[in-house]
Amino acid sequence: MEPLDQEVEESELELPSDPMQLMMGPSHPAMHGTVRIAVELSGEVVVKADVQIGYLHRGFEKSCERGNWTQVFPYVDRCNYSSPMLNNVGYALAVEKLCGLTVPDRCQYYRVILGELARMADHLVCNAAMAMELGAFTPFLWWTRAREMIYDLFEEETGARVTHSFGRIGGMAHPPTDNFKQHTLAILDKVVASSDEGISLLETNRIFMDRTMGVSAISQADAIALGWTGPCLRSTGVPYDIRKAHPYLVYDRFEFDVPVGHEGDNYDRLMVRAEEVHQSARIIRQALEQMPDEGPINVDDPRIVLPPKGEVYDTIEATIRHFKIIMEGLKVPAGEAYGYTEAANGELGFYVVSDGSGTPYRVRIRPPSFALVGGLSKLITGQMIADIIPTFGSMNMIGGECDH
Amino acid sequence: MPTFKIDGKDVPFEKGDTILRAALRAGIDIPYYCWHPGLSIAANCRMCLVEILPPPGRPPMLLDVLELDREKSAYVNVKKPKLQPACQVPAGENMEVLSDTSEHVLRARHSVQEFLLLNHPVDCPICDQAGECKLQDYWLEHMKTKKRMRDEPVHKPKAVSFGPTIVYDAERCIICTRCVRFCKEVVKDPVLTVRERGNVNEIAVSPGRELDHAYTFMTEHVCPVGALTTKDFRFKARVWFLRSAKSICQGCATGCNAYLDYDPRYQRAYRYRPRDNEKVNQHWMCDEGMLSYKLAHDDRITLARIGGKQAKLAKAVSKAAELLKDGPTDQTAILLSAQHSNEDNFALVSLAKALGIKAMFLTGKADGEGDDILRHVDKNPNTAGVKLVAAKAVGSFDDLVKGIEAGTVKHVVALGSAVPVEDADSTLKQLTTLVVVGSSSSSLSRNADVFLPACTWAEAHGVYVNAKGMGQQSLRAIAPADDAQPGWKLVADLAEALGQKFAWSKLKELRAVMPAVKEPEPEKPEDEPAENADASAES
Amino acid sequence: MGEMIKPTTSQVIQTGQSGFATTKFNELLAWARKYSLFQYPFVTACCAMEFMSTASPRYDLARFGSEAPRFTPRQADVLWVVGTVSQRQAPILKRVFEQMTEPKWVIAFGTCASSGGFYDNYATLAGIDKVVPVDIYIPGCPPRPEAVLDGLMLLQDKIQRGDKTPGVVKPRHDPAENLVQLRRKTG
Amino acid sequence: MAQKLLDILIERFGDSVVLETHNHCGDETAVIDAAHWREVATFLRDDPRCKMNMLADLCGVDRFDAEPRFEVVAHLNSLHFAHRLRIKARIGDEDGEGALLDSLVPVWAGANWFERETYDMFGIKFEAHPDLRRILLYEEFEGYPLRKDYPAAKTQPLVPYREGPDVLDKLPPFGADEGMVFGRKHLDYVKEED
Repeated sequence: MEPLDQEVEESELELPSDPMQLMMGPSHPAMHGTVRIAVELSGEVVVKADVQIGYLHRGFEKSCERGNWTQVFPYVDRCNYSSPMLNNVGYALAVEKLCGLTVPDRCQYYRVILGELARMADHLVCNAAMAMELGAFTPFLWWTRAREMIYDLFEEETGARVTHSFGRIGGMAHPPTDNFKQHTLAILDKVVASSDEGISLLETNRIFMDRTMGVSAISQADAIALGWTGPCLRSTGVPYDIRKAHPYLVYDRFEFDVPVGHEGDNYDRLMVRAEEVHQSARIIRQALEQMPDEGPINVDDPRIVLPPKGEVYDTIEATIRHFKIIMEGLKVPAGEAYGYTEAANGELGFYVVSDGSGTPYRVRIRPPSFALVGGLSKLITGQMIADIIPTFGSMNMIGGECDH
Repeated sequence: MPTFKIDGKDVPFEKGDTILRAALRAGIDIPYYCWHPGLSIAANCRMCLVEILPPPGRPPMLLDVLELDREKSAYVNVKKPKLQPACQVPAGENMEVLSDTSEHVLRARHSVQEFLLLNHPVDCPICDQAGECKLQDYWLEHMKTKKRMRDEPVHKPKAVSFGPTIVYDAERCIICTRCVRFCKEVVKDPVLTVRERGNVNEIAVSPGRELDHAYTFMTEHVCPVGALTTKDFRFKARVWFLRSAKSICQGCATGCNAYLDYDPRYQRAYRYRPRDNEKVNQHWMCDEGMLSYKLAHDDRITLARIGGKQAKLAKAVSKAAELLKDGPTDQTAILLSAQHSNEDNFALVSLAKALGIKAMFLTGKADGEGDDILRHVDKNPNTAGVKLVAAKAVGSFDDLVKGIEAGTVKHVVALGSAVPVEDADSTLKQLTTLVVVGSSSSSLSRNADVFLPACTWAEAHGVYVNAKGMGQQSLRAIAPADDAQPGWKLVADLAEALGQKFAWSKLKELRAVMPAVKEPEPEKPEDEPAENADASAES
Repeated sequence: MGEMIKPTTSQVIQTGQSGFATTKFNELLAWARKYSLFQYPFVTACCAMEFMSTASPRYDLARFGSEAPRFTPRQADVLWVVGTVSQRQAPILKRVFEQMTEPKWVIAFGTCASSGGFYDNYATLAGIDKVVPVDIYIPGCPPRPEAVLDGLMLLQDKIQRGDKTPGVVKPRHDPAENLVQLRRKTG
Repeated sequence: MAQKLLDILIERFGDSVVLETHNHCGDETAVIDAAHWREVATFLRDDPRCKMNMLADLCGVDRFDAEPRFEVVAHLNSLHFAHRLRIKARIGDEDGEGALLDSLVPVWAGANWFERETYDMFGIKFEAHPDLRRILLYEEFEGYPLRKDYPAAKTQPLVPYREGPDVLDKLPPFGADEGMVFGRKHLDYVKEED
């Protein structure tokens, strides 16, 4: 329609307006993960944002102080539920550090492979969610399909699709299945291909680029000061990856690159994740080659590893061993240790304190996304309100670990 | 103090100490089954074997043994030092003992443990001892290997009833003869004995007898494995769910130290275990006392009552206050309870002082039978304590009855739930006012105009003074049930409702003003290694 | 509880010979309702992963006419409570439920939503039925998509029958039973 | 490398500030006098030999029967030298009162939420923190859950629970014995004197 008066300048048309208060969440459709953002808007621009988390606080750390050391695994599973295996491994490594244990070679490779698979799944989910929030539904469907393949593999190995509780202190719950290697190789290409396929729809897509490039960018200095790690830190150009900086398990035996971005904006975050899927695949391929087919998975120590079930039913010795571990919990020497691994979102730390009994005295999880979301308000201030959701998506906030 | 060496560490000992005793006192752990600090030395389990180096200049005591040489796959002659039981060999000046550092000793322990488990049934899942079983602990510490025997184990009678309280399982028994020695030496009633030999031997009750003396529970307590179990605790709870609180037995005036084991999930007490105290009960308790944990739950009243009807606690307190207000103090008496702690009684006494009530009487259970081991005729845990806090002559319950009959006593504030006579209802009915602070139902609670629910000893901290005049603290185990509160708190509320404010409101403050009793004795006497040292760490 | 009685369409609609159909009005209504369930996903935690799988092509929730998510409770028929609900979240859940218009149904997706699961502590609501009434409980931590579909079908069945009693998704056969047989076979 | 860090610290501050050090499990740890908390942190960040430019983690520990009762534990990380350090400060009396520490927000911006969480869980206050609110729990919540004497199962509901027969009867009861197992820890966190 015709403007009322073409002589009048834009500025005169504008009316003075107070900033508008708006509550996003905690049950906002696009907020996967329950978080609440109290934003102050002038027009469409966010002038002030207060990110409130804790709607999924499930008392993880308190619960850990009630069972025994092994009973913590189900809880860590559910801390980062889009890559539980990485949490399993992280916690197991922390406790083993305290016990001074080293698991057999075969187990180390096994952990690496399962962990990297979980990382791929995690990145796929994160990217899928972010793309979907920008209206790109096709990649979401493709990537969920790819994730299903990984889930199937996990189901075959661990018996569970999502929450495996597969890690054990001093090893894993079961040795790899017979077809583990070939099945992994079989899905690997499909998953990577599917990831690329999805990315090809996005990376040069004009709408997508306009919506993400230069949006919610963060400088290296800020990111470091905020304690950011993982893909979000790397997207700013800092090549910091714990697998390289402080190699654990057998990561020093593989060659892989650490992808970095330069802007630290949403686009980079997505692309870094996309590239890491490739790197994970690389690591898995090498690991599958090097992994021995024979050999024990668990350390050989009756105080730590459960006996075979068959013996438990038949001989008193094995029954006693089973009882000691299950009823009293394996005894972890008194002391404290901070085990840190590179989870899908960054540094996943477990600070475990033991008083020498079978019950953890304190299990502290250092969730990567807690630090990330801590920087969210800084990120979205000055952005359009419509960019909050994709920014939030690109952080990959996982309620379980962020809210403990 | 003379010393000798264990694994190169200097260990002090007193004349007559065995190696084991000295080691335990020095905190060096030597495994043992059959030895018990309170019993004679049998040295039949062979678990505590140690290697004793010969004195300088003397040849070592060696044995010829055959050993399988795996290379030659044949048995060859080798010499081994003769190991000796640490529980039996007395420590000597400058003696050199090898325990954990001698592979002979380690192998011996491993073998002993393996033999003990040879015919042991796979019973842990259904065994009450599981979780506090020495076989389990020592397997992990000293064996750690699988079963080698592929034979069918020897089968023996299971679930044999030894008497009204004890069940015996021969397959689990390791014939340490602790129970036998206990009956013989402590109770002086040798009703148990060992029958047969080798791996078919078992404990038996002497013909025509049952295991029915006053200390049968102790046989279960001394049993290091699950062979003897009490019918009372059997299949009731799993010990790893239980926690222990340092408590004082409520059975009689001896005031035996005990652990009250309770389940925090259900807030329920499950059993008593004796707590070593050389000055009071050494390592023992009587059946009566062991069962007195039931008082924590049996016919409790946990809600306030006004004239027999349930009521809110606050309402009941104010009601009690208004009932007492109009009673002339010379016609009012207070009834102290030897069943309750010093704190409760002291609170009531100070209430009496505040109101100017002169008449004080004492109630409690009637006397029962006693013996010269532990059981006291006075079946109340705190008679001495009441006399102490009352700080003046206290009339007996009969005096109170006389007073009521004579009409000189019309109003009574009573503590406790036990009366020494069969039926006091007829007397108590004559009272104009009866305010009772008690924990369970009795003729007092039945006739109370107002009943205030007090905690049992299991639900509150309290000091009890035993017949010897020793003040001992009993710690809280379970949380107060429903409206129940510590007696002293209720009395304080009552006093406040009557317009009398006490100087104290917390337990600390109360204890500060309470007449001092002798300090609680240490749980673990210095000169005795604790049989259940691990347990004392629990609470 | 949890048993499924599948009514065939003919039970709902009797087709006569000469090309007309008769049915009861409320049955027709129920039949229409059960195949067009608009859902409000109240997604909080781990179960979201399986919820995604269920909605995605492989398991395809859409087959049951209940794919359309409505992000305002006022337009939704089914409230999917997916994941743990903390004490802090409880009031919000209650409010969302109250904003929904009748007829409305609630599905407790996963163990946490059903009972609080093993988060038996100060922070967690021990089952959403403490706050809102629940029609279908889907156990599992998280439940497999198959179980979820089973739960949805159970709900549809209940809607058809106008059955208001809550139901639990159970395994179609008793796993223990097989175990016993297995034991017998092996010896 | 990191052992050098401890030496640097001691050499710079002396034993009056660096109360004790150990490297159990290879994690170098320095216990810092609470009064110099921020000073030491700033030094560690700025000193060219340390350059601890990232605060990896900050949390509390409740040493129930120790005095002082609480430990605040910070894990520092240097992206330059790839070395790490754990620093601790001990604060608070036996009832958990007077637990006060300098905030590290001026040193590392990331400390903001970690300190809020520590306050939320332990009631440890941080001096000069921009906004010290509860972060994981709600304002109405009384007490601090991660203190050992807070009963783990004690909930504080915001909405009243529903009444009625259908509420609990329709499922198998989830009784105490079906929840978490207790009692492994034989230490009962009840103060002896009531």
